[in-house]
Amino acid sequence: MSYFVQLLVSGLVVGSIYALAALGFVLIYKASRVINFAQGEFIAVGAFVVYALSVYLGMNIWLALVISLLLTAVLGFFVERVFLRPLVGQPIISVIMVTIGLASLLEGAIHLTPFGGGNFSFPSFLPQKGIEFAGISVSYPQVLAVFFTLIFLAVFAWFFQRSTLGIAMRAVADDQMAAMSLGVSVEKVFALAWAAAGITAAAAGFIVGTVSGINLGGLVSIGLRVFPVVILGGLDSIPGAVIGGIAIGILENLATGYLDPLVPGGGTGGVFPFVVLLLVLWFKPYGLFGTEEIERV
Amino acid sequence: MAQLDVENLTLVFGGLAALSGVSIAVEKGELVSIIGPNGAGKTSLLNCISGFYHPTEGVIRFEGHDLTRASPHTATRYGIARAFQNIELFSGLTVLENLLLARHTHLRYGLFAAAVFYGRALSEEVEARAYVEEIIDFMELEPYRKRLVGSLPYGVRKRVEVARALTLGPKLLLLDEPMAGMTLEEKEDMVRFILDIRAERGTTIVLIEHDLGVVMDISDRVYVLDFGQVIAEGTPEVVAKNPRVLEAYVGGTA
Amino acid sequence: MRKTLVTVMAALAASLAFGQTVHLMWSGAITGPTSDAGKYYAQGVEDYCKYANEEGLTGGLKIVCEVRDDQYNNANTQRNFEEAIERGDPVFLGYSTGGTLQLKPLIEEVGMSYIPASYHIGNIDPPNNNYVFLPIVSYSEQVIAVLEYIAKEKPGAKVALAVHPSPFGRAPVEDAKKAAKELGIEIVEVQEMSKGLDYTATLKRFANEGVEYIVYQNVAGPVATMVKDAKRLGLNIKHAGAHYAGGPDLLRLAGDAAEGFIWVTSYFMPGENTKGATFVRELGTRYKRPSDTLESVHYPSGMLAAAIAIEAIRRAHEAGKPVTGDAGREAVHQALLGLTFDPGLAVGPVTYSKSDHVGVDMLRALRAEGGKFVPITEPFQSKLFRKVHYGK
Amino acid sequence: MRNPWMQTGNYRTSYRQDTTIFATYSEQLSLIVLLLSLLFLPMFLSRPQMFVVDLILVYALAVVGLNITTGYAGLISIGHAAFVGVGAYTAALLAPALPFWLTVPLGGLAAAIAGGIVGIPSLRIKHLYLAIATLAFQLIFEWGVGHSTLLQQGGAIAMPRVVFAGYKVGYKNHYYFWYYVTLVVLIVLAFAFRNLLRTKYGRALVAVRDNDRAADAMGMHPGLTKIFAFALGAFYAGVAGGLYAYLSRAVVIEDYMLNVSIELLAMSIVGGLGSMVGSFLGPAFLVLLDLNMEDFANWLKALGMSLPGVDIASAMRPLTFGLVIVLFLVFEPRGLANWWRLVRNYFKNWPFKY
Repeated sequence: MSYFVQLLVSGLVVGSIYALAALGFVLIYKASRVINFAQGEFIAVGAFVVYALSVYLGMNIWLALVISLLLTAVLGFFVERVFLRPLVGQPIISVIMVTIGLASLLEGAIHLTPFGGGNFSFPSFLPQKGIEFAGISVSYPQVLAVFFTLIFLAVFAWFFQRSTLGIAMRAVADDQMAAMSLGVSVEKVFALAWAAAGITAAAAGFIVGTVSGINLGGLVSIGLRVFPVVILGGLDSIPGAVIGGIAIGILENLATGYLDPLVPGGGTGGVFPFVVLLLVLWFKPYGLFGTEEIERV
Repeated sequence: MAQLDVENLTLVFGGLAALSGVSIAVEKGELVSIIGPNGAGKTSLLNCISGFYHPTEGVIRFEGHDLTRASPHTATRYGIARAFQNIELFSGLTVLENLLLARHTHLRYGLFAAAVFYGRALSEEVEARAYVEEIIDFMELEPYRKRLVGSLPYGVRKRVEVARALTLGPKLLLLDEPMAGMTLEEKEDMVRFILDIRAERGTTIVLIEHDLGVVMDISDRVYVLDFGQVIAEGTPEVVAKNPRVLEAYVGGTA
Repeated sequence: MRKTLVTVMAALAASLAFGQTVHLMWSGAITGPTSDAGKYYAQGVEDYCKYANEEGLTGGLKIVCEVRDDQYNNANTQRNFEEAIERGDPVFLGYSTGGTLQLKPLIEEVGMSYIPASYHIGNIDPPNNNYVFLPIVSYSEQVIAVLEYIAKEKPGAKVALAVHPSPFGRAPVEDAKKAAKELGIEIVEVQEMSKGLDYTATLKRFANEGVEYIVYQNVAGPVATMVKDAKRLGLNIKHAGAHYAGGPDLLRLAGDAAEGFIWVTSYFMPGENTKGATFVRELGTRYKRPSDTLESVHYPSGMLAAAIAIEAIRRAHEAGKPVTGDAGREAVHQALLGLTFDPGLAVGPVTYSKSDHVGVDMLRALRAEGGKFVPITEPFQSKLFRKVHYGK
Repeated sequence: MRNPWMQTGNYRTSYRQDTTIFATYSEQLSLIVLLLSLLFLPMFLSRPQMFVVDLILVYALAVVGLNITTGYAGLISIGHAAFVGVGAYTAALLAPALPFWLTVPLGGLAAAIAGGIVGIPSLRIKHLYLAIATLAFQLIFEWGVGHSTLLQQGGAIAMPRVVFAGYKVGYKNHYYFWYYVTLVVLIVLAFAFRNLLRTKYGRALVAVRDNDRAADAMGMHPGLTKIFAFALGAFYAGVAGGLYAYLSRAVVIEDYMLNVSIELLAMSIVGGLGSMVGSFLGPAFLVLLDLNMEDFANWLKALGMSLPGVDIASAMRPLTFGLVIVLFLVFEPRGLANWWRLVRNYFKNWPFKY
């Protein structure tokens, strides 16, 4: 029993990292219907900025994090302006491909720094021991991950419910034309969504970095794991991203815990979410919380 | 039994009834119009007949086949063709290709013949082309034959829409506001086409139209829909005198 | 016309002054998967090559080393290899397991000696195994050596293998299973582990199954995370790994959690006071490599591969044989087949023969203590490996 | 009297004539010239160069397939490399027993079946959701191969040398032999698809892309048409995979992973989606770009322009790859094929300007 509970708890904490990464993804989709294949690269940029600031410049890690959040926000904003804006109104595949091109571009840029290859890790700022409760154990970085997810969720909830800009974003997400006719600047909203996505990506990068070290390939691969999460939660639902993230985290852990011993070689944790993804697509194409697109003739 | 029998059709969208208990019957070779205010459920009715929507309750029968749950391509294969209100052409293709697409179900050659483009594929394609050219002549679309549909003016696109439905070689033609947004001259052309279709091809036609003048002029019979229900039915003269129709149209002030 | 003549004369003069030019190509992953090793390996090849030319270790030849990033893409490796054949290179430095296994038939047909960075035993197993040479002992031997050490430390131990999800990771699994049977230890599970954020589930399961040792055939990243998780969970499990699983990278990533990690490799440690380690340090400083290069175990690995190739070329040349083209390939292959020398870069001499395509046959077990790997055995050879793998 | 060599437009007098692909004599002539030059191309190339050309041809075949699925039928596939892989693995498994002219098409068939299966979700989902389903298929394929002992768990399955009509292929003529084989296959399959495009099959693909509701109303089953599009595209990919297996002498999982899928997509975008010419131009452009970037970076390095700890070649290649994709999408969404069209139209009307 404690084994099962431990799997649930670990799944929950890992899932909240996925949720964090998925939040930015969903924000972009919600505002502009763009699927961002460069989310993993954003995550990497965020982590490397923190590393560079804290190790090369000896900055306090929290300060480094704040600066990294700001920088990736600017990067997101800039990316939207330069790469996405010219493609408004183009077919979906163009927009998907531009984010794929962007991913490659960012990766090349990272290779121009010393971070292209190799493993790095942040200066340790959290105890290694972990927290133990009734035989269930979680590490401090994982606690931090849950904490971060909660904070971002709260901030976004507040932002969308209360602030004018957030309401404008919701309006744009609901109906672009109508929002435009009400004087909402759709362009501003798109750029803002990308900036916000940059922030969540950097936060995710920071967490991943503290949990498992910094390596370009590893960070970028988080970008892929976002897909089952957002399909399960619904591409355009913020609570969906969080619940989807946690669900996928738990499923991954349960697969590793119970399926792996049955499969020679194991490693089912990585592929199981994608099987779930296909099932979700078949039985509930718009995810648990996504908005259904109704076609009118 | 009528060619098209729609019995007691009810269509509910998220608790809202778009149609409730609609029954209509259309005889072979008839030209029947469906009129009614905006939101009365006219297009929903057409969507049900052509298979795009599936009714919550009721039965649709066409020439004795039950098409209640049929998908659009099944309906098409039974001989029901449809021209859409909001033009649904293949905008990246030429007029010619749009019309050739409508011959899809009539082409029987296999994949291999198609890949070498010889024998059956070639002869059937030429045959299809001849058929399409006939329709192009009929609908007077010659100048636009190889133009991309997306680049054509609105009135012409509407005409292509009807031409494409006709190319399917239907027994029943559903026309959803084929004259909406047209100039007077274009409207007159379209009326002429519709009458010619019936006269020369004997196709049964169900027409949704807002222009009451046109409807009263050319229809054999008229159904009037309001709030998803049939409120009147009969020859144009009879319907025109029905007080409920007047009420629905003028909005209760009569 | 005069101008061309002058150029031709100049070129002739240059070639006389430097002697004959021989090209040596390395094709590996400076980017893409496993680039965390490839990056330093490439630098090792590059630097040793410069050094050999400058110090006259080339027997008067000018050896031009070319380092290519194939991005772990086999088509790129194949193209680079073809270019080397076409140019008449006598020997080729390769990298990945996939690339080497794919090229084996071609390597055999062409008769070009091939030194990969992958120590997959399949590289030198039949068929088509005459021209592939491993610089150090294979993964299978490494893992079996680890198991031997464990069997000595804890007879009858329960072991789990955590391998990389690729041919590289799966390479030693079969041999390890057989060896475990011989050694009387039990392999409870073989798990494929890729980049993950949390291994609690796997570790807890191992613990429930009574696993006492986890043996890694993997890269440092996932190993570090797993080691950290195990420490946090307070599990009483020891960790051990083959060449690519451990090393300074692991220490940097896992910190204190790596304490006690048992590792086998044929290379020296950066801080060690041996001739080889000092040499690596000096060379790195000479070519202004950053400290992470100096600390990486992949840097001397690249140097060793280059050293073997250059030594074989030199010997063929000094024996008066051609060192380029078809004849050069054959001459260098012959030189490699009889090559025994000690460049001092690893814990034993390089010894090749017709039946032995493993260069350095020795390895050492090391243990992470106080933030660095400390040797806990003298250089040794796995006793069981030959029996298990070749049945003799 | 009109002169067919000088005509600047179409003068067709029957419906049958109007279905031809190459209408004017000059078009036919330029095609023949192109084919002849391709026939004699190997005489001027070294073996490594030949390998690059072979690769371009194989990629072109795979990209024609991707263009069928994504360009013509509008179904974004992020799992195309997996179809190539199905073809390659099928060929590898059959190669010990069957000659290559059977294993390669059988590889195509196996891939077509896989394509049909992957296409099944299109009965229910569309657009982005479908794209993500193909991504899932790619990852599940990789995992499946890695766990299959039959497929060496992703390690190498060696391909035998072939003998064709008494002609033995060794390493010296390897790339030349496969050049001609690939060329013939490519030409035949490209023509086959060009033919399909002027029949109901080709029109149906474009119809579901442009407007699948209207396609439904035309009497075609949109879901089945999409499955057909996946299967047909996968068939081309599978044939490419079989050829690639022989070309590379062994089948290894790394050649069929997600990054290859993305490369194929990039090739089709740069070439021009939904264009036959683009399917050839895109692969050629990207393969040659990558090679030249490597040379360029090495040249920079030789000049001493390198940063410590940074490999310029490593940075330049993804950088330019990404940049080319982005620039094409922003400035020339119709790809290289559009440049080709402009050049051709110029000559078609030459010497008249309008």
